[in-house]
Amino acid sequence: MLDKNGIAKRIAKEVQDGYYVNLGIGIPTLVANFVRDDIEVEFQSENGVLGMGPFPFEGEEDADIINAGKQTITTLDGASFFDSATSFSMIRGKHVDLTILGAMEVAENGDIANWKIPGRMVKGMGGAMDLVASAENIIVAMMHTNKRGESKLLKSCSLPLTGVNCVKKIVTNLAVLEVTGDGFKLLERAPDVTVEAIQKATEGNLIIEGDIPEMVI
Amino acid sequence: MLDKNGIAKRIAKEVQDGYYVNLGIGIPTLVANFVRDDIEVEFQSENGVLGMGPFPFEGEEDADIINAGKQTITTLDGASFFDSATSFSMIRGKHVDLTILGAMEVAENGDIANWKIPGRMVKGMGGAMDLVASAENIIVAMMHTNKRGESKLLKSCSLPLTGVNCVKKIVTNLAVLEVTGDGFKLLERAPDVTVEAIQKATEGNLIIEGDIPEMVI
Amino acid sequence: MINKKVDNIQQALKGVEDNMTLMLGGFGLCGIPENAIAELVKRNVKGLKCISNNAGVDDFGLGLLLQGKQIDKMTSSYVGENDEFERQMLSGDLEVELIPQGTLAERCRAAQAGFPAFYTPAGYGTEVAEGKETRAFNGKMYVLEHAFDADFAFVKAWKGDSAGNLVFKGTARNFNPNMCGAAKITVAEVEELVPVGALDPNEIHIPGIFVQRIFQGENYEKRIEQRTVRKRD
Amino acid sequence: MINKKVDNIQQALKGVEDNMTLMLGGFGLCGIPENAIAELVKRNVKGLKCISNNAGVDDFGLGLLLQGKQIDKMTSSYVGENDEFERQMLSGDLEVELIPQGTLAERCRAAQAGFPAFYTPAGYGTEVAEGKETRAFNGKMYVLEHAFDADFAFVKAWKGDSAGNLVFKGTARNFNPNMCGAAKITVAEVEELVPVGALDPNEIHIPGIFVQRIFQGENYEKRIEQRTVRKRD
Repeated sequence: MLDKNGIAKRIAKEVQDGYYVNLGIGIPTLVANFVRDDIEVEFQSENGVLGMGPFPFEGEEDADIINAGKQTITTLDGASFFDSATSFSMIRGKHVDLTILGAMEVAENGDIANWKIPGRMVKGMGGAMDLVASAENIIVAMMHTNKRGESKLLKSCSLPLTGVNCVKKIVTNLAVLEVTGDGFKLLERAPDVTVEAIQKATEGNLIIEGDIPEMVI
Repeated sequence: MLDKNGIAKRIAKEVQDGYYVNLGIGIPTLVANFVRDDIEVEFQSENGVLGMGPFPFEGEEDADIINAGKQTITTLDGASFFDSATSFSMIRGKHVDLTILGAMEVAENGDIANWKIPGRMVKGMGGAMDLVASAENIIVAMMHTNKRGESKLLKSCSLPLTGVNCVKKIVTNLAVLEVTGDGFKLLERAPDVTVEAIQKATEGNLIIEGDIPEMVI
Repeated sequence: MINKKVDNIQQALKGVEDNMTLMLGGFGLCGIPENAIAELVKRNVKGLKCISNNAGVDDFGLGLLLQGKQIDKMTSSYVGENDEFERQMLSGDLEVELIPQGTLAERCRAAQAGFPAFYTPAGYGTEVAEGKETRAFNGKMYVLEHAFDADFAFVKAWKGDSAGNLVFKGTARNFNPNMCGAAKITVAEVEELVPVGALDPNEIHIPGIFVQRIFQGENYEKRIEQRTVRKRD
Repeated sequence: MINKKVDNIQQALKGVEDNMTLMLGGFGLCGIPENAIAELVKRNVKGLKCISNNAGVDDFGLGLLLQGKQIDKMTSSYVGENDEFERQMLSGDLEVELIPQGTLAERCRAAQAGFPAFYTPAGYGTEVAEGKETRAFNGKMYVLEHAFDADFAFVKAWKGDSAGNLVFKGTARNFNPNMCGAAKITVAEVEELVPVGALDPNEIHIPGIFVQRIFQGENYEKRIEQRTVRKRD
């Protein structure tokens, strides 16, 4: 079973040389820490920066340079700043190669719900609806079950949707799964996690073909 | 009767302090020469410059700084360069206060034709269709009649249209006219031109109310 | 050059009245028009409909207007950092319209550029698209969204000149350029008002034609919401 | 940074084939991708569909491709300066689609930004709108126009770096930024290729994400169409 860093590490392996990547808040943010050094990747933040670097050294924070999580950041050589309309041109125009975001629920048809729980204070979708409606390569990073132990991989989402038919891959604490349209195709097991345990934690249709290898992280 | 410079001089009086102005090719270009010195006006060219100045001194031409007529120009302090989409945002978004352009025909409902003569080589509409479809303040600068002596102020245009119901005012070699919807309302006569001569040169409905003053230029 | 400079904040906000629709630039607290917000608080205009990506925090940014119950409606994409906001929303005092961030940006840009409406994929199949026209292009579904219609846009730039030309800094740019010219009157406050001619015409982010009033701002706090740093090795 | 630099013009145009749709930046002869055009002539690719505001003059710019009868169709707003163009158009060898200049710019921008279609007032009530959907918004009529779909965009910038970031100069900017990222592959040629980090991130006109290939151009002629000057007093 993986912890949050483990999920981020596994997802980092999906990041390829030459990719522009948009990382959501939470586990996705951690992915940046685990991307291989020998490939070139640029991180886009939808508030208007491409080529994000690490956090600034103490005392070097600039209130005018933040990421979409409102954190102070730095930029790397070759970075650029732009307005919000241009930022979403990058996203909507499919110039961003990979979007990694968290979810409350994913359905076996690729629907995703991650912005609203009826009855609770709704903070808003931010850029998530633009990202999931546009990206061709969306990976969801999340725990396989919620705090009550209920599956987050469902036949159909119960929460208000963020986007439809859009998630392509899911990496959880238990498994890597591909969203096929027919169901969640199990690709890899987390270390020391059985197929049976994954089956038990998956409400939606789980497709198991042949031997399921254990993840290599 | 006015010559081309006379028409430009009369139109220059329509240019008010604080106006952003787009000038078409031909007589409209001459208007810039006659705008009062004591008002502030900025000229926009749709190829991507605001704050155009005079032509450069010989030897100071810059191939990268031209107007929409492809002429080398200069810029004044406070000028800016921008891309074509932004340029037409200024035009379509009604940020340009006054558009002055030439025409082959204007109809009494404000239709204008100025881009195409069937059977002849068509050069294209350039930015004219965007300008006439968007501007709220369009003045047409043209001769009252064509080379064959036929009126260019018509009941309805015979040539393919550039835009509909858009021309507000016309300044010709004979007169200043307002386009009212009911017809061309005669506002001023050119020096030494009679109302009868204007009537004779106007095919569309000419509205004559009271005494028609002579232009003051 | 046409002069857009006004002498003070009072002139800059001349004509702002109760029940108007205002656009305010900024992402979180980054690049917000601090001076305009302070003056709106001072004038105590009420019933405002605000279009802004976020709603500030309790004691800064648009949170200051919420404290005075000056806002009737917020149109935003994310409003998570504000307890007063939550109270007013749950009590029904505050109407909230949440829309996708890219849609928010483009509805500004559409107003600036004279487009009445556009088709975007964002929100298709979600409650955001309820009651809206949807349509397929090339086998993909899109939602018809409309340009905003606002009375004032308040933006904050880094540098500007009296012709209204603006240059923004870093991610403080965000929605500010898209809101310029997107309302009937655009008011720009700048950290540094420079002489006309000091800005390179090639490096101007927003030409002055999109700005009606400009003034030198004061006392910028530029508060940081999430101060994140790393240790030196 | 992701490296977009290619070593030469041959690599820059790799994959260009007969019958493709190409976007080419420039207004008149100002800001045209001279190197790319020269290589297209050299390769003698045929049946091209070109999207460009103008069609060059007889012996320069796109006129060079017309001379070799390499273009089957031009989509432009103004094509007035070219006798060869006229001959081929009148003989039926060249298909010409004339569209309003603002519509041309926005169809590029729509492709770049992922909008399938937009409503514009330009051309309503004229033959440009024939066969197209029209629609009223707020009592005014608009025409539905669609994003371009092109294989390659060739643009020319002033400065660029190997991350693909671009800065344009003066009115040589024109359609170039709007075409970046508006085709499957965008190829940028620059007068000056500078080291990554040399461009101020605040002053970049086009971020590298919109550019797939970049190279240092050579032998720019930058011909002036209408040399207009005034006398010194």
